[in-house]
Amino acid sequence: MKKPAKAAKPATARGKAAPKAARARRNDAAPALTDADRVGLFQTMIAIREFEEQVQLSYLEGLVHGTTHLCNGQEAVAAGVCKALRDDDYVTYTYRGHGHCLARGMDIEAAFAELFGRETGVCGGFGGSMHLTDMERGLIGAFGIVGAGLPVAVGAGLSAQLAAREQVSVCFFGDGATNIGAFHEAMNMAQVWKLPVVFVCENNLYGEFSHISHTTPYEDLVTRAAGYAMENVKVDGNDVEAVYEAAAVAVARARGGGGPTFIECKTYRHRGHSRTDPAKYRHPDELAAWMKRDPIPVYRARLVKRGVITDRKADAIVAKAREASKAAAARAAAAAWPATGRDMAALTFA
Amino acid sequence: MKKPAKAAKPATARGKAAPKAARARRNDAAPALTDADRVGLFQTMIAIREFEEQVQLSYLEGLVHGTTHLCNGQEAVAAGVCKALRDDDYVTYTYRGHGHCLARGMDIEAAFAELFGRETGVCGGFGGSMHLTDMERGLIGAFGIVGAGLPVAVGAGLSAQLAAREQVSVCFFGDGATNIGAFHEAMNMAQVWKLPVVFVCENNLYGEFSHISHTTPYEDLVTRAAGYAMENVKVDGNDVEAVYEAAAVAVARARGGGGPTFIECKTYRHRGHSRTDPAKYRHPDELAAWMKRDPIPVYRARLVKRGVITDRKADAIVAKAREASKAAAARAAAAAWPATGRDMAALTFA
Amino acid sequence: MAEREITYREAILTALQEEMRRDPKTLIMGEDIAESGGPFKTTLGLVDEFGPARVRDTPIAETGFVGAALGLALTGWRPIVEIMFADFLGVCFDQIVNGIAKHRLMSGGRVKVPVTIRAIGGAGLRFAAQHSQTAESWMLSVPGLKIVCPSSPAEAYSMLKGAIRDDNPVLVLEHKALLSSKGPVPVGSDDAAMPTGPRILRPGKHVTIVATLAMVGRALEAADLLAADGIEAEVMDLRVLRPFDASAVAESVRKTNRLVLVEEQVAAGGWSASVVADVVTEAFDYLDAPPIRVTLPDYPLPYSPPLEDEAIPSPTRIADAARKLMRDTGRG
Amino acid sequence: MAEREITYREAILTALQEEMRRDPKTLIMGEDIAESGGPFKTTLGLVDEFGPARVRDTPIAETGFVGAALGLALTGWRPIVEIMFADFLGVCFDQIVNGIAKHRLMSGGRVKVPVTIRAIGGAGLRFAAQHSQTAESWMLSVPGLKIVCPSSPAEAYSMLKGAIRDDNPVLVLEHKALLSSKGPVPVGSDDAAMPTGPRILRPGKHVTIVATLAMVGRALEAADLLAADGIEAEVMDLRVLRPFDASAVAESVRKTNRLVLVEEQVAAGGWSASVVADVVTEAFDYLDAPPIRVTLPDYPLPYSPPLEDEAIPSPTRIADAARKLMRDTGRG
Ligand SMILES: Cc1ncc(C[n+]2csc(CCOP(=O)(O)OP(=O)(O)O)c2C)c(N)n1
Ligand SMILES: Cc1ncc(C[n+]2csc(CCOP(=O)(O)OP(=O)(O)O)c2C)c(N)n1
Ligand SMILES: [Mg+2]
Ligand SMILES: [Mg+2]
Repeated sequence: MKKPAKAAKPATARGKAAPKAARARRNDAAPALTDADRVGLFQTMIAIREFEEQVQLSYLEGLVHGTTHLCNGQEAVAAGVCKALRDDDYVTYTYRGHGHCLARGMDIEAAFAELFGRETGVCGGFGGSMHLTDMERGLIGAFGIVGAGLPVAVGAGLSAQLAAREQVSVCFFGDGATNIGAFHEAMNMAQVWKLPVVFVCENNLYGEFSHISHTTPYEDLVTRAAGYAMENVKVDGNDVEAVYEAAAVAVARARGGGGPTFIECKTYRHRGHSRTDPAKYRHPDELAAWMKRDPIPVYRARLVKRGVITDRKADAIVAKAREASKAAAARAAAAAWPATGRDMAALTFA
Repeated sequence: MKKPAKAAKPATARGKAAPKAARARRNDAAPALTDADRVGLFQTMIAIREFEEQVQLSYLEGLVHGTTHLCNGQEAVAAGVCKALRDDDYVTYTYRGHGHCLARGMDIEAAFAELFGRETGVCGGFGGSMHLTDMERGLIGAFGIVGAGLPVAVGAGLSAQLAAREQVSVCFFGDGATNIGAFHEAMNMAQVWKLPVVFVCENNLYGEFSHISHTTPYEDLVTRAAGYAMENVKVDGNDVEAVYEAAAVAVARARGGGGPTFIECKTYRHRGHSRTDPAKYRHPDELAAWMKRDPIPVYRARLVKRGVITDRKADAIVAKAREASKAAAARAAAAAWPATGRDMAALTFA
Repeated sequence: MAEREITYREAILTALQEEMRRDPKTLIMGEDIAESGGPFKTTLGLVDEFGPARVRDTPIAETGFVGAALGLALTGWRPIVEIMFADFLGVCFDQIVNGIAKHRLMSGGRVKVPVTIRAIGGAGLRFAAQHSQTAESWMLSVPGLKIVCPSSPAEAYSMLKGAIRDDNPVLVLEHKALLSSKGPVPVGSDDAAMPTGPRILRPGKHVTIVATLAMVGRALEAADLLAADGIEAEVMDLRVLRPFDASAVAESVRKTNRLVLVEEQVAAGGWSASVVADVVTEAFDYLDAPPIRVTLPDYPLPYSPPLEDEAIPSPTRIADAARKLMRDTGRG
Repeated sequence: MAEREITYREAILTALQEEMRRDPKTLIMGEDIAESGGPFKTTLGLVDEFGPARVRDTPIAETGFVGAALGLALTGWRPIVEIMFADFLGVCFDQIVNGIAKHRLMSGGRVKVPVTIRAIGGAGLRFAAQHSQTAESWMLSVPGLKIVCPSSPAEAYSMLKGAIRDDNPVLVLEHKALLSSKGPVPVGSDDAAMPTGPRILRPGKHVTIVATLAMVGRALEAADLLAADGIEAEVMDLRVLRPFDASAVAESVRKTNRLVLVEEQVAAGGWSASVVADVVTEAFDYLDAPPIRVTLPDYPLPYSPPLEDEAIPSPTRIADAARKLMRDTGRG
């Protein structure tokens, strides 16, 4: 009897497309951020936060239908990862996807209009909050079924590998999603085929209402990646620059033919799972501790301290974003409903 | 940014049934085998081998319908693991399940009759080769869908944990099955709930016709287990005593409340995947090397050398098993077909 | 036993509680069902009474825990699983259709599979295409599976109790738009047989309207509209989708000679087609005109309120279908 | 283009080869399909011509590679996936019904999903309950999905070509009992439109018999039996299961006034029920008697030869149904 295994080196797979071996930029450091980049990261986080604050207000006005899943508290993940991407990269995400879409530059009026179910919505009102899609920005799909986006991201990664344009495919998903079969199949395929896929797990400690300890044998999800002998890294998901750095390394590895990476971002959602959830299952102390680590004020303080931004400038960014969200929501709310009585055949089939 | 993870200690899960902490016989050695046990292991392997040789003959006579998946070469796994079990333990297995059933004591005439589609079959002719079931022997199901038996074994393990009779649930599956989602969900649940489940992976290096290197990022599947922080062990699956020892340790751990274990048995099937497969995808040298390690002659030689058994006795065991298989097959072939024209409602619903 | 006015949600909870008290071999598994009582609060408080071993939060792993239910059932338990949205039946489909439903016959009838699968489905709440399906059409053809669908608190209560006691796999399809609806329920009842066929909710002689789940209420509303025109509709709740038996509908049609079917699924492959096919066989000479099916249109359900509303059969559309039938048969 | 007599298996292979030559954005994925050519040898040799990047062996991970097909399709590829046995559609069901089929409409019609799913199904080979399903009934109700089912080499060839070129998700259900059947195929044909409806294979005036896949051959055999009795059966191959359109069947019924349907699925929730429902709507006054459906019985398929044979519709059962219809309508 031999010793129990801890992890293993990947075996060389036969019959797969040849990796672009030339530039294996594997352990390179991330390209350094300029101060302008830093302000950009701050702006992105603010844009997401203000968008969702407005969603919440619009919700109370009855403009948002069904349910919504806000990402307050997790903005640093979307902002940091998307900063490391090119325009022609592909992204999949979930019902909790507003942040990812905005970080990729989705037009906020079209986003609001979609949440409001209007004709001018980014999906013409057909998708709603859980299904924002925007192909022009590589936003290839929001998946309402937990885990379902991961195999799709693997397909986009395979597409990128075959096209040899050094694109990268990123998928965002939660801690809970690492328990479902689709996660496993996707991780395995990406690793066997050495695909340029970056798996970004936003570990916010909860599924809907259940703590990770109910559903997963440990709290550090990088352990999952060890099971595929996949490169992996654990990062403070509330530190936007740390997220960016981890993502930049992973993205460079993927572009260089070095295969997939699993990034675990430790983070927390400030609100409940969805609009009807008061999140009583969380201890107030836990919430309070995480609120102190809110990625936005933390980063703002850091930028101010480092002299990258003044308080006045920061306030102006917030005010501008708030105003933009408010104005966009107002325009979206004034937009027409989608026409009824249409023949939907052309929308169903191409 | 922190270091990449290799593996992790399981976190304590909340809200699960309390493990029977009293007797954590975790790292105990396996109960030592007596010479009688050794002869028994040999007999079991022979019984399986001779059964399947007869299946092959019967096949050529047109008695076996559809397809069959033989386990020649892998007998040591079924024999070794089942030796470590109690009568009231539960077992799930696959379309390649003749060995597991026989090692648990399934009546060979009823097994033949099932393969022949006769009324006297262990499932009345309804199941066939891929679906041998025998509840009285804890043989709760053969699954034709790859991976499907694993969650079922987890359920039986949960059943055992709740019943607190210290039963154990074992599931047998192949290397290829570790790529499907059901595997992942089952492994995770068993580990979170610390269930008495033993996962026995028969790594015979191939799915149907594809080598493991096409489908899995490494060849040592114990790495999979590391991804769940699950106890695991790699063992020579062609060494029946090594398999027994590994299984006995895992079974004792499970009975004592110590949770699940993943056992990787390195083995090889002598024949093709199923009856129509000439297995041309394997290099003749590879096959030859493994044929030299055929678990049956290897063990026989060892037993003879140690004086546990004489050549004459061994020959007699083989002859007896061959005769028994032949006779059982003949009786099965003489049995009636299941009656047609019946109302099947009572067979469909209880 | 006492008749109480409770919600559909409470009816489900009460049935679970009563059956779990009655039989210590019952247990329930699902996502966020223990301390949190489930996203639709149909299991609220059960964990306090029965403990976390029998009211069990699962990982997000429907294949895993539905498959585990089969293992539990084969080894003496009577598991109940909750599928949070019926749409998610897709991720554990194999375990249901190839595993749970077939295990008994494949064993030659030698095993029992007492598994209850509760799935909460249905449209109308602006949950869009992946969270609004009742999804029964996927499984109408699955031999070995029983499917029931409660349209009222009393039905939710008795069907669930019957399903739990049944020794076979039963899918209980609940409707999320009904969860807060109220009605009289005979709580504490020990009589909990599975329904064997449709129930007539409103007798009538001119046209038979058959519906399930949330469409039952709309069919009753349509009957009110029709009554104003002097048309007496007989409204039937189909209740049982598997094993499928339309003979009670045929019987009603022998009286009314007209048939409208209201289905919250698309027309192709839905139960209404099977009802029509069977009624045509059994009551061919009694049909005065072709039955009309009022169903979802043939595209995935859109999110936007006007688009969703347009898609779901309304009382007006149902009444219009009945009126058309009256006209087509020269009674309009 | 040249008409050649080849097998259904070769027809599939030829279609794949021609379309993969034609469009470099096509690729095929599945289990053991590359060097080994697939368990049913429908991809034999493709890897030699197109290489392992475009003819790709996958892990046993149907959810994984079917989901990957969606990702490929959304980013400019035209993926084909092979599901080794149609029964395994159950393990990737979610990706098909909630993902692939809905993605376009959920995007407001802004994306295209050119995915072809080939699944090899069907009974008759003693493969028992988990390896014998054609399984189309699971998906008849799935909006956004197209389903076609070839009954001959020529159909296998042209449907598959049409499916690959189609910009939408198409499930091509092939039948394993037909793989070695031979027929003329217009190989090298550049005309590869998807079929739009049924095809009449044998004209007749007394009764319409509609079938799919392996049942088409049996329907034709039944027609021979009937001809001996002077009954002229019109045999139609339904061909397209989604989008569902029974109007061509209704047209035939307007001529024959009698309808028999032969389906290798159980009756409940199957396509034959949908055909009956639609034909009743469209041709009510032309039906002289209720249509008869000859289907699988309502239990999972048994392994034993006599039990399997008993379950599958036979030419005799089909002919008997037609004769009964003749008698019921006073022409027997
Ligand atoms: C297959 C499936 N099962 C269950 C659900 C219901 N559900 C939606 S979100 C969610 C929790 C997901 O948790 P996690 O992956 O951690 O993501 P988070 O919501 O925390 O971002 C659940 C159970 C679903 N959408 N899909
Ligand atoms: C979900 C599913 N996909 C594909 C198959 C077809 N199939 C049957 S056995 C097999 C290979 C399994 O390989 P492995 O798990 O290594 O077991 P082995 O046959 O080597 O014992 C495949 C692909 C199946 N039965 N189920
Ligand atoms: Mg989470
Ligand atoms: Mg194998």
